[in-house]
Amino acid sequence: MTTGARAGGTASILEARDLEVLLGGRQRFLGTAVPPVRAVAGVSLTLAAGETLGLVGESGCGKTTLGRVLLGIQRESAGEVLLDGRIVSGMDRADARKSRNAIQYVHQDAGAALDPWWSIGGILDEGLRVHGLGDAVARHERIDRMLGAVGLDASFRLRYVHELSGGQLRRVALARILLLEPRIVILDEPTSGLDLSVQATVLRLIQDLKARLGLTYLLISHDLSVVQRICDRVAIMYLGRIVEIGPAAQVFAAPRHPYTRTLLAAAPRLVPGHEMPGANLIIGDPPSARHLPPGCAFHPRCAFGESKCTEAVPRLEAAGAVHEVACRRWRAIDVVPVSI
Amino acid sequence: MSIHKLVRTAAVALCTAFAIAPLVSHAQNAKPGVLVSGDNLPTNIDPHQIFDVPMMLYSLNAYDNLYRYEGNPPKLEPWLAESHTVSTDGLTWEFKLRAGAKFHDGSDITAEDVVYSFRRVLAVGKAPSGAFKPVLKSENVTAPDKSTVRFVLDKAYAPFLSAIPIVAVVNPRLIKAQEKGDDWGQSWLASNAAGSGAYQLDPATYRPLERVDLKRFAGHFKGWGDNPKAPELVQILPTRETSTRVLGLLQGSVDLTDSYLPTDQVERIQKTAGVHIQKDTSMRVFTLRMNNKKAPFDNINARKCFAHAFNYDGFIKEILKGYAERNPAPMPNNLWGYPADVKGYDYDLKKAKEFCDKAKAEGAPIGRPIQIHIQSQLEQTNQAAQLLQSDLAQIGINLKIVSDTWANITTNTAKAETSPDLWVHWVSTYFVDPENWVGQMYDSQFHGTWKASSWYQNAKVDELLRKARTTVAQAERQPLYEEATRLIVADSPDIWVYNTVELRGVTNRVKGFRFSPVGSGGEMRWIQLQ
Amino acid sequence: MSEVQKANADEPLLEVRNLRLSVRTDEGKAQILDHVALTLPRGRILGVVGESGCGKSTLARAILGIVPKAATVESGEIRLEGRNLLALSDRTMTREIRGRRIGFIPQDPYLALNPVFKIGAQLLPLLTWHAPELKTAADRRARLTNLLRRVQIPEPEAVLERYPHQFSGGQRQRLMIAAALAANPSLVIADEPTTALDVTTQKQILGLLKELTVEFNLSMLFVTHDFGVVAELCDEITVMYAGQTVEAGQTAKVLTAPQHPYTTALLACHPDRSDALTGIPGLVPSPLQAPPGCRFAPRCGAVADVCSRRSPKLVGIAGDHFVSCRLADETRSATP
Amino acid sequence: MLVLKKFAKDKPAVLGAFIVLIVVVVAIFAPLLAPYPGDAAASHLLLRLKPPSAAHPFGTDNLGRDILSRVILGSRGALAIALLVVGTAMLIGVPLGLIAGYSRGWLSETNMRITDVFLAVPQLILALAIAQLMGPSLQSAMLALTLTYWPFFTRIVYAEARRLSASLFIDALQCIGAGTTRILFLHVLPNCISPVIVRATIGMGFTILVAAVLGFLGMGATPPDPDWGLAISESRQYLPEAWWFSTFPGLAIFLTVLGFNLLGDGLRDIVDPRLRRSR
Amino acid sequence: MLRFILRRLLLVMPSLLGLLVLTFILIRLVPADPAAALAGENATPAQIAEIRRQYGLDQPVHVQFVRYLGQIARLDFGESAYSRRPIALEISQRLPATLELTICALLFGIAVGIPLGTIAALYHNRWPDTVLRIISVGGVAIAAFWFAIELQMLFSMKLGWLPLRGRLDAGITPPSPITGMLLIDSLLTGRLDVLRNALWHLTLPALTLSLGGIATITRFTRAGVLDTLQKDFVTYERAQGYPAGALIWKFVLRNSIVAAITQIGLLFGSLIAGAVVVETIFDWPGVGFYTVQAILTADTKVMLAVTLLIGVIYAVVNILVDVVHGLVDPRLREQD
Repeated sequence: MTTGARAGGTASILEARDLEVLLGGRQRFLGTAVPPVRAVAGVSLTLAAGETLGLVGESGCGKTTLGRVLLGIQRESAGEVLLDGRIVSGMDRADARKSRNAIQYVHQDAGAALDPWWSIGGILDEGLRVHGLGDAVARHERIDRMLGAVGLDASFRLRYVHELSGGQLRRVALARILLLEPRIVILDEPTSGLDLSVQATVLRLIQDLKARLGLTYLLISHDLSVVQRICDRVAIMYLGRIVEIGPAAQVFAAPRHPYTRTLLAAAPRLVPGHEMPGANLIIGDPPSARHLPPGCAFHPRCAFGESKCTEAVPRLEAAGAVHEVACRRWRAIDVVPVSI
Repeated sequence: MSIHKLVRTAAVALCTAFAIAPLVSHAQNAKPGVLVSGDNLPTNIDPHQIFDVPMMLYSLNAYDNLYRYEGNPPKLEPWLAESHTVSTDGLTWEFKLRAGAKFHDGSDITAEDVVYSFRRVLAVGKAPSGAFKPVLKSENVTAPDKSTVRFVLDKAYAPFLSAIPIVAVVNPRLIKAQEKGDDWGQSWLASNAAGSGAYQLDPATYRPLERVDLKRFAGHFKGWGDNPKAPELVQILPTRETSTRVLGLLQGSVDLTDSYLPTDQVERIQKTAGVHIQKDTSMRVFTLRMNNKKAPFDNINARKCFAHAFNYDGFIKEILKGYAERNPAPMPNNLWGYPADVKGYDYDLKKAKEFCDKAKAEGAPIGRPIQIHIQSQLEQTNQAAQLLQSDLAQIGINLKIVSDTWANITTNTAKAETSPDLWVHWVSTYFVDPENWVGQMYDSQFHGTWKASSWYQNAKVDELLRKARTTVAQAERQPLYEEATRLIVADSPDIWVYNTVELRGVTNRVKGFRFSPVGSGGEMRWIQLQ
Repeated sequence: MSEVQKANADEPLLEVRNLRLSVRTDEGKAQILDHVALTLPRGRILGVVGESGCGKSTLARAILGIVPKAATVESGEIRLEGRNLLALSDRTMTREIRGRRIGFIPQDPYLALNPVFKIGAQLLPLLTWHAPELKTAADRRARLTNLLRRVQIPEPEAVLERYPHQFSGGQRQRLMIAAALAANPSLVIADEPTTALDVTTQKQILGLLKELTVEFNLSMLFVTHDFGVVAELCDEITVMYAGQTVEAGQTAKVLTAPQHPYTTALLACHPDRSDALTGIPGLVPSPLQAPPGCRFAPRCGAVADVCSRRSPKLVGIAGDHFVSCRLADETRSATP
Repeated sequence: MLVLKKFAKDKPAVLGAFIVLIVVVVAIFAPLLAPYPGDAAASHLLLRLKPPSAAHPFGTDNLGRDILSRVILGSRGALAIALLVVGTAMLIGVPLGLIAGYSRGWLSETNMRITDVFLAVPQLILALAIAQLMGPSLQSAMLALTLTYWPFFTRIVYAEARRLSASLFIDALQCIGAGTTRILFLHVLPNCISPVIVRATIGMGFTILVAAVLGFLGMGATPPDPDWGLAISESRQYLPEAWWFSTFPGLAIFLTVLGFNLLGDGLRDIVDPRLRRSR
Repeated sequence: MLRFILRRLLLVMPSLLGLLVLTFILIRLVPADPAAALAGENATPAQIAEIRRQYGLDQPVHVQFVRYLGQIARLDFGESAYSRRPIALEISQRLPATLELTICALLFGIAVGIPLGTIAALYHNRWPDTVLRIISVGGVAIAAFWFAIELQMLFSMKLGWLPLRGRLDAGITPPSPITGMLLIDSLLTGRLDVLRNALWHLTLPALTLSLGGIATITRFTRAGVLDTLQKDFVTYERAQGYPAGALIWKFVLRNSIVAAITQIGLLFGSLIAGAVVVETIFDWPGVGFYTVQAILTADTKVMLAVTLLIGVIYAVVNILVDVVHGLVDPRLREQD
């Protein structure tokens, strides 16, 4: 087991140890057996109080599944989850969720995550009722306050989901979660599908709320620009495994893992006429988690891959004080500083 | 995109689809030598299993009997038998067979075959055995010689001779080859034939309740000299709906309808050239049965009240357009044993009300909803019920009509408790003897059969009927039946409405049609096709 | 090259002028496009950028002549190689323009291929209709397989017999690119072709598009909301806001020195640029009730009275940089 | 409201709503509207089978009763059957569907297998068999129709509940820890009510139709009920002379069912979630 | 594929068993005593009891059921209590008539419904759509028995154009059955007179029966086409210059029909149920007619057999629908 990369010295409030998740898989009656998919394979990480950890990867890499396991809504197949040092894994879904009330989750598609039949006021009230927080008057006040805090006002109480814009829906979704007074919030692609101008305000709000309420964020995203802007640390996932984890500034400035390099090179950046080095690093399409290549899952696409890469799955190893990478050749690969 | 082109394509597709329906004009299809009858068919065609009006029609053509009813009023005539004798005690009956009669397969009809036929009826034990089972044991049917059949009855049974035509003579050689276990070939004969009748079944074309094709049997013992124009092929194609059946007649696709034509259709036929109505008085009494064991019909005044509440004249004149004869007693008025002096009940709501009040005073629950069961397929039973219902409503009686089926009703009449309050049906001629009517309807020993479903009980009547049954001479029996009938009418156990005038639509190319109340004129061998 | 073509060589391949388009809705008329203008020189890649609902996709459809039934082009001109497309019948558009002169690359390759037809059955008919020079089925097959090979699809022969769902997203987009090029068009319109793809795949596709433009002597209209992609791919850029063209020019110039307040504000929202993440106050106006005058006025930091009274015109400043804003008008009038 | 506006633009649906309204009003005031309210049960032998005239606009039937009156009076029975049958079927079918749709495993499986069994027999044949079993009457026809109609609701609600239980907002509710009962009755049920209403509306028409078929086959209403199907059945003997006898009750069935179906069809378009969600 | 069908067949078994239990329980509860009916009109209670014993009707219900299951496993449905013929034979003689009727009605419904539905969708919300919608809803709203009677009244009774009843005129001897379907048999044997006569008899019943089908197919085709028209690939195909005819009648329709196939499958089941009424009215000697007779006479074995038969037909049709689905939509084919 690795030590788990920590943000320097701060106490960890959430820790995952060797998490593994198998999804699906069943023997169909008279049909071919469908093997389960290893959506998360041996992931360990810690979340320090007050930090924002970015979880980055392409679609299908298992980042959302990992988030849902940490939340307790998806059961892990193996491994442990510790909240405040207490083991909160290994129970059934309802109990797991209950014991992790301090963690809340904001869905990617905020509009679809709200019941279209309910008014915004009702939706916000419901969370409080479920958790038995306060009487009617107190709840009313809290909701009004929270609406203000996310940049809406009390008049939104009476409105319905279909009457709100994408940015407003994100705010409502945040408000609903924050009313439950979580300490850790998992934000799943909080700005995907939003326009640039709206995205900026939402990101701003997320940052403001964190400061104001002392939150800890796990931010799941594929948008490197966003992650770089607001995360303290960043973990790069590829096909169910974390391949690199470290402080955002270090990872973006000096990526160690070939995949990280590829990703950074591929992301379009707002630099006119800028040509990233390393476009040639990418080979082929990302493989499916159903057909994992042996050894390092990235080696078939890796420009630095060699036959030895197929032999064993590389483990995370320290590549700096708080920087870890899972590549057996990271030292050998010439570190090209990536300029942004 | 070019919408017009799409519409055009679609229009073409539509037209093609409609063109599948060929709107060719209807050709008349009267074929020389083919007679198409619209009569109903029995549920299967084994004459020893089924015994009802449709079976009579079939078996009269496909089979022969020892004696047979001919004419109207029906007279018993020797058929396969030349003559018979009966012992003075009425127990031993001997029938002398005519020589030279042959089955369809060419074999001779012998006394042994007749014995087999009767034994089979008794062994199968279904409807046709009803008249024989109480008085005849299988081993007492014997053939002392090749042309004599002897029956020894357990006790004297006067209607025995009248019942003889019930039994069709079958060919044991064919049947025995098809027996399954001890089923007496029932499964096989249900859709095949083993007879000697004037017409021979083509089993390949037989479809239960749908179609029977009968070919003329040239070797029939009666010979065809008397009728050279007899139909070569008789097709029986039942049609469920009367109006459809009549239309078939009008269009010429059917030569004969059934004989129960509703009067509304009669006018239509009469108005049309090329077809006409064959009108015959029958022996078929339309009866509304009351359950005499169930309140309020256990009260004679309640029964009389209902008897006075039925609008006999209105029903006969308006609904039946006069094509029926008022028949105020259970016996058909054209049969011996019918008391000419019996008056019956008339339609008089005032009297009905009086009887009703009297019954009420005696504690009869006149006010309860009373159910009348009709046969859903027979519109006239419905009309009669509705007519009675609307009249009863005027004197404050609530009659509810329940649509029911023959199968259900006859099941339910097995017990007094489950027998309907009232139900509607005809009592047809199965054998021409008062026993067919009053005997089986009002002798309490028959309780549990549908015919006795009024659960009538009168010791005096029982005695008269039983005596008449065991007396051989008709002259002695007649007064007994007349007396019993008078008593029954006085007790008003049921409501008797009319004796049927049978109305059959016939195309003009059909001549020589002979009606007999037994089988409703279904014997085709007399018909001459023009 | 013929004389005529030579003479026209300097003329832009595609020119849209004054295009106005409205859509009838249950709630009234929506002015989706209002005086849109753009110019696409030959051999260049033009990025049309804007936030959702700004009308950039409608513009692409208007050029192709496939606007929804409820939409009406009210005025304007769309000139492709000198022909006004708006004057052509739907039939002519189908026969001579779409698929033949203009190739189209759709937004979502997952949804844009007909799922119940084999690739060959979907794409080969295109050549029957639009590449009449290919006389035989074998020729058409050869052309298609060559193209597929060029867009780096392995086993192109076998691919024709496969169904769309048997391909990955990146491969599907390659198929779409091959289809767009099948009939040798002069213009390719790409409507957010990489939005549905992962960044690594996006990178490959963008690279491929760039190569092909040169190789096939194409001009490309590239519709996107992603400034990063524009920065990487496009030579020229046209920024749209609420159905209007607000700024146009060479990519480098516009991105480094935006002249329109909207462009400026929007670029400031980009996480790569902004530290403050301020956003733009207010909401995009509804096309049902477009504000009078400049449509950006209600959200603009540099708004003046005149903005809500007069619609600004797209005027050229500094060579081929065009801006539609009162400020530009003033600059121009201030420096005669 | 947008929904009402949309509905008003949908001419067939408005036509349907209008017909339904008229039928309901006629049913409520039937005894007042019928020219001869007594003809529900009375018979007038002298007036048999008269063609339409001023006194009897729809003619008279085989027992001399005014067909217009009986058509008007018949609307009550038709509506009552439909309401009772559809209402009861909903009460049975909706909860079963909810449970089957939201739960997993044997409960859901058993539930749906039973539903499938009922759905695998054509409704009419099952209803005929049940009506025969109970003895032909209006009550047994209604029971038969109810017993055969509930699976339709179960199916719909099941499908909706399945869809909803996979939806994000239900997932979000689970994420904030809401209980199953709360989710089921406060969120899943309201969200699947629209298709249920549509089905119920169309079911009203359908039930009227099947009840008429049962009446026609002698397995439904009994004489002298002014039942439309029964009237058509009785009329067959008198065709084609008494064309009015079958034509008007048939038209009454047609219009009523058409009304409900048009209304339901219109509602279907309106409650289409794709429409509801579009802004 | 074979495996897929086999699995579907096995999965259907529990449902069929449930169906058997259900119908058996229902029918056992029928008050009408088949024994009494069998015994005939003059039977005494003792005779009835004898018959009851003979037929095993006196056994406990579960014993009767198990015995019945055993028989069915040997495909022996027993004898009809009335006609005394093997039920399997009776059904096999009648099934072709019903299939002929329902298949013709279905084909007619498809031939008319699909073009109508497509037209309605193309004219979405305009008058042809409105009219077709009212007609298609009306088609479902018409009571088939009433419509049949009105048709009979007009075409047979008044005009005399079409026959009233049956499959053939009396006096026409059908060719000996090969398939049992007159249209096919007459073609096989070259009996054109029979073919004409049979078609002519088929017209009214098939028309009546297809009414609901036309309406349903129109409706679902309309919905399917509308749905497909909104799909991205239609936009793409238009943008790539697919000619309108090919686009609608080939590319769009094929996709739309995927949705309609399920409905057509369900429709086949409801057509068989509808055949009960239509066959009764037109004296069509099929299974529906037979069913009504069995119900009216409380012929329990026949009722059980018919219910089972219809259940099996349902199941087979459902499996067929899945197979056709797979043929039309390649995505489903591979999910196995």
